[in-house]
Amino acid sequence: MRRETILNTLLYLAMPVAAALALALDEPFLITLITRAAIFALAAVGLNLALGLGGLVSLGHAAFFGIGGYAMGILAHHAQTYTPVIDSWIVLEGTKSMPVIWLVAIVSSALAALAIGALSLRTSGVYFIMITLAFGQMFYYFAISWPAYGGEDGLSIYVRNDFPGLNTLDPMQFFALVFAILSAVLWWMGRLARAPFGLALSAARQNAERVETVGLGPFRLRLVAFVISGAVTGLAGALFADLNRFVSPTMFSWQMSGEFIVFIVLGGVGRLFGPVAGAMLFVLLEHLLSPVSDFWLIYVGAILLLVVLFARGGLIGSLAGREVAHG
Amino acid sequence: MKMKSLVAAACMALAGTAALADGHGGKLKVGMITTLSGGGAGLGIDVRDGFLLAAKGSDMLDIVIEDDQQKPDIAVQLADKMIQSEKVDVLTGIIWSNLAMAVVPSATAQGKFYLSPNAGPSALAGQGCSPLYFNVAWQNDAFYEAGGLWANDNDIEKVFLMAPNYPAGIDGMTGFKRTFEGEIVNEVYTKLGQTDYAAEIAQIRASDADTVYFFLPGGMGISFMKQWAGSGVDKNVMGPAFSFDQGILGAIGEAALGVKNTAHWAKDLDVPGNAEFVQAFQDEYGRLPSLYAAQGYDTALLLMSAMGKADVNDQDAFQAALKEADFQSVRGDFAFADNHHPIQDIYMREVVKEGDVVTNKIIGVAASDHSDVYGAECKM
Amino acid sequence: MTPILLIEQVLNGLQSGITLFLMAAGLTLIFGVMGLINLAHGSLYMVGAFAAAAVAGWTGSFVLALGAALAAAAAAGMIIEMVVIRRLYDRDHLDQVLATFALILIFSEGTRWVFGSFPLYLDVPAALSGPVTLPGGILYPSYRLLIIVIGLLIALGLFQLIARTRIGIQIRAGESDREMIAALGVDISRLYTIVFALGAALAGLAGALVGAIQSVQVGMGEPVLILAFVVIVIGGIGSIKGALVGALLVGLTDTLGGVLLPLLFGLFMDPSSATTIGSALASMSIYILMALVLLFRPTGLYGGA
Amino acid sequence: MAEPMLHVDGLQKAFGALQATDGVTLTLMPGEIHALIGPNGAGKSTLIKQIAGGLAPDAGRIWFDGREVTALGTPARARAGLGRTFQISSLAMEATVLQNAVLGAMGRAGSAWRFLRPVMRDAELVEQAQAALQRVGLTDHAATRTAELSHGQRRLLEVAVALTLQPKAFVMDEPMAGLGASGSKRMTSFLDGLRREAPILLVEHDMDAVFALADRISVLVYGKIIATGTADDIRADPQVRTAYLGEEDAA
Repeated sequence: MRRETILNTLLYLAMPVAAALALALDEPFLITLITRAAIFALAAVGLNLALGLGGLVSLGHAAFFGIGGYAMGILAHHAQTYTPVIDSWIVLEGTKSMPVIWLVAIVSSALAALAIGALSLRTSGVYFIMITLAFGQMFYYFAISWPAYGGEDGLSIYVRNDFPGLNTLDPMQFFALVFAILSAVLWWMGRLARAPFGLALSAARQNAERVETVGLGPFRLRLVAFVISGAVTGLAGALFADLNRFVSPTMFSWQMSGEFIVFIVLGGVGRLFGPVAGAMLFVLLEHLLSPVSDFWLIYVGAILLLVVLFARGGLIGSLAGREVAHG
Repeated sequence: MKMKSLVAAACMALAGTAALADGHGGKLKVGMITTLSGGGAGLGIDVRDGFLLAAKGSDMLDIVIEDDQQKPDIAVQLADKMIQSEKVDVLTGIIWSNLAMAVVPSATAQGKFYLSPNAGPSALAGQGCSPLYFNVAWQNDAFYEAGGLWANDNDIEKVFLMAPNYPAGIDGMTGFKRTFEGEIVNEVYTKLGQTDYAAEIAQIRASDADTVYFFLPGGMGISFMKQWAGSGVDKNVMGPAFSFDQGILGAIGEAALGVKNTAHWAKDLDVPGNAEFVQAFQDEYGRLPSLYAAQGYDTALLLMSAMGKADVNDQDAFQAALKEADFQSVRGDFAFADNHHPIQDIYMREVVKEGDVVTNKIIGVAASDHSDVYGAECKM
Repeated sequence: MTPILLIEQVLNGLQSGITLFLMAAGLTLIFGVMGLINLAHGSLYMVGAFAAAAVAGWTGSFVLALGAALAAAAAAGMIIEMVVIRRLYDRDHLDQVLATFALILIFSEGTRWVFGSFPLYLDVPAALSGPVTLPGGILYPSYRLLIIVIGLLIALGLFQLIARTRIGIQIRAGESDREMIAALGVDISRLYTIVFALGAALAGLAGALVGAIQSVQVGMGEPVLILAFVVIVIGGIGSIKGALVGALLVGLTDTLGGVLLPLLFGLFMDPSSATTIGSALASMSIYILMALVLLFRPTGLYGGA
Repeated sequence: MAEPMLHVDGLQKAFGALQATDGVTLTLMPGEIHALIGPNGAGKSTLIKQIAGGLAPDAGRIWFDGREVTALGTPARARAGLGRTFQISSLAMEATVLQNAVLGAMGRAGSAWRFLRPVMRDAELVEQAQAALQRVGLTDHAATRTAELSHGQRRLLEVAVALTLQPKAFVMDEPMAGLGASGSKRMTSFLDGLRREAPILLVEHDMDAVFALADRISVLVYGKIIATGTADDIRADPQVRTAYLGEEDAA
């Protein structure tokens, strides 16, 4: 086994093992913390498809995270107050069922990604970064000033939504659910990178002309990647909202988009488990540093700067060697 | 109400995991979640310092303090941590309404007391009220309603309203309109975080209003007041205290002179204990206390007063003890209405210059024994 | 709405556009010459404002405060260029985004550590504190007029600097062909430091000018940074002219959108929902403008192919 | 006479005041190698880009395999059967040699829209890719990272990727560059055989190769074709001698 494979296995197992330990020690909050890391990892795994494989540095993925969150918030809010979501020629009821909410979150964030991607992917490089950032802000301001769903106050959902056969309010069971989703998405992303689509997308990142010359359109490849990427991040948003039983416009903030990129780079760009390692490390830092000082974000900034400047390849790169896996 | 049963279900489900909290031996464990970093840190730091000042020298309280970074998701996470891991008895500290809405319902559903030292969203005063939730500051509308009442009594007829386009802003203006009997010539809702008010000031200048009534928290209010002073428009300016508190006046300077603002406290308020509080705060921290510091101080006093009467593990008894509000508030007379929100006097303050310091001075009472209008919807 | 009010609003739009230009010019210059995307540009704006507030508080002189803002921002710019940014030129944009994101955290929390969490006091000088009467009887704050004038002068100066001076020739050479300037015998690392410091100084000046009529507080730079990005995307990256046109467009759209959209919706809606919906749309107006420009000119109005 | 496989008619392209392509008309007939030569800066690369679809002409039309492709982009022309190699290697450098070839095979099958099965386990695609690698002699390097290939090997890989597409015509931009004497010779004989499969529009600086291979030669100077004919015609053309070969002789 290659070192990266061993490391990935360890990282993958770290979460359920830590959660089980926390359960044994009766520290349910630690399970919540691990769940949070797993959800952030999922969001960043989504972004990593566009960023790592496709080379599309999106600084606006918080838009999809937020849309996923609001899909949960709006549906559950209506179910909670027994009012229909739409009540005109068609009547649409709210729901507390997680699978339905997930589906809505995935579809709506995919549609948003389609629209944003179709516009942004006409450009590349720095333009793309700035434009995705600007579109993210657009959603942020809209969410704040649109009064119907709480505006800046956000929406509180008093109890977690339902999943058949589970008590989702139990931290361990909710973690298991999130972990199962993360595992499924990781599995798929691993396959995707090696599937024809993954090869073409990665080739388009390395050399767009090459891909065109064999008859494939880089724009469409990137757009599809962006849409899948947005949908996965949207699903993470719905889970995050359920974790907190709360959704607010901060999910749309550009700092959120920045943090997703931070997870990927901390862990290692272009590696399947990079976002997982990065999200775990970030949540750990946040947990350990914030009690140390009111100005703990300075340390986070410094660590980040050192990683970017001197530890290229991130955590996994430093531990498993620089070579990025292929095939 | 169906909501109630949902909350009850949540309570039962979470109670299973949030292990029993007891055995502190006369001590009470307080979890304070407040904003200590980022742009809004000034408010959280004052609440914390006021609270710690009151608790100083007493060994009754075991206080855990965490920074929510003004982010709702962090606040929720910290609340989970304090309830599940730290096993606190009482939560407090949150500054912002949106964070309070994220934390309070689930904290009370998990059987924890929550004492609000600042935010008072209407939902928690009305339908969403809880026996375990006590607001020691104000319901969000209080200062605005008092502003409207004061305007009625002081020959103010035509008012131009302005607030950021977000719930606290819209609620505030609604509160003013609830009591004000004159004419509202225009209402403008600006972008949250807006820093340039030239366009709004031009609109105000062009209107025939005699008074501008606005709520612009933090930096927004600072920007507006500086630009207002430069515009040369001559109209009365009124607002709630949030835009004119000590920390903010320092940044606005003389541009704020003459502005009227409503508050339940001022450092010159002549009630027992207030002068001592102001002095002690200055001695301890080397700065003037703000309204937030006063609220933090009162919150700790209230908590310690209840501890003398009941054990926190006896929820009904402790709740009754809190409800009595048997403590010497630096605001003077203080009582809880049935929805556990304050009944208190709201004063009108004017910004004046004392020596080199721009500060507030009380000029009258805007509303006596004021309480909020949402209590009727509260069924507990 | 009266014509006078409309003219006043147009002036307001111009003034906000001009301040945006000061931010965007530095950003676009730095990108054009070094190919670097700098998220920490907003932090330099904040540094300028804090330096001005500190010096104004100390000396009471607004002119000294502006000088301090320029000097502090330029110095901060030079330091981060030499310590951090310089290592990023041959990195991809992702690394640049990350490293400058880290710089924002360090600058913001560092400033809070030094100056505390409350906003600082900085006011316009007494001589400029009132309004002036413009032709047509328009009352307009004299300080805002000053900002418009200073901004236009700086724009003019920048165009001259780039068109006429030696350093301008080097900058233009650097934009078109990086290897060429090395071949010309120019000390590239010195040129880069100078350009970065120049961009930083412009941002610092903008921060100080605006800080006098807004709030000098931690985090004041990021909203402006994002607006400056929108400006650059609209104007075309690397083009100073594009930055000027884009900044004015954004300034006018933002100001007039906020005033006119609620009025527009008021024509066919009840006043309170017109206000909320109009305001909600107004907050998105510049992004819609950006999307429209992109549809027709993906590289911005003055961007190269 | 048979229909031309590629027909370019009256192509115009200007960059500002510079007329890079000035009324170019040329054909590529089935089974032939048509070489395009000209001094540096004559506009060969600009012309090739327009033919391949990467650059839109200002005026003029292009037919390929009997249908007009002027308005189509590079991918569409590639799918129509136009195989292209680049002057400067244009490959996915981090991918392996085999992966680059498989990418070509995917293009031919039009099958990028599959999201689950690993592409390297698709026997048919891999087989096509291996076959192409074998024809250019890169089989031993199939698992090598492309960035580690020599310049000459990259040229061969370019050709192999074009082969996987099984195109109806090739457009090759200096396939001999950087190959060295023996490599050049091997490439020459390879291309010689390839013309039976599909005609080749060949841009090349190596005059020995051009004169050895080309059925027809067109000479491009300042964006204009000043002569078209067999190798002997071109050698004899006085205009060409002064404009182009004259320089070569002097050198």
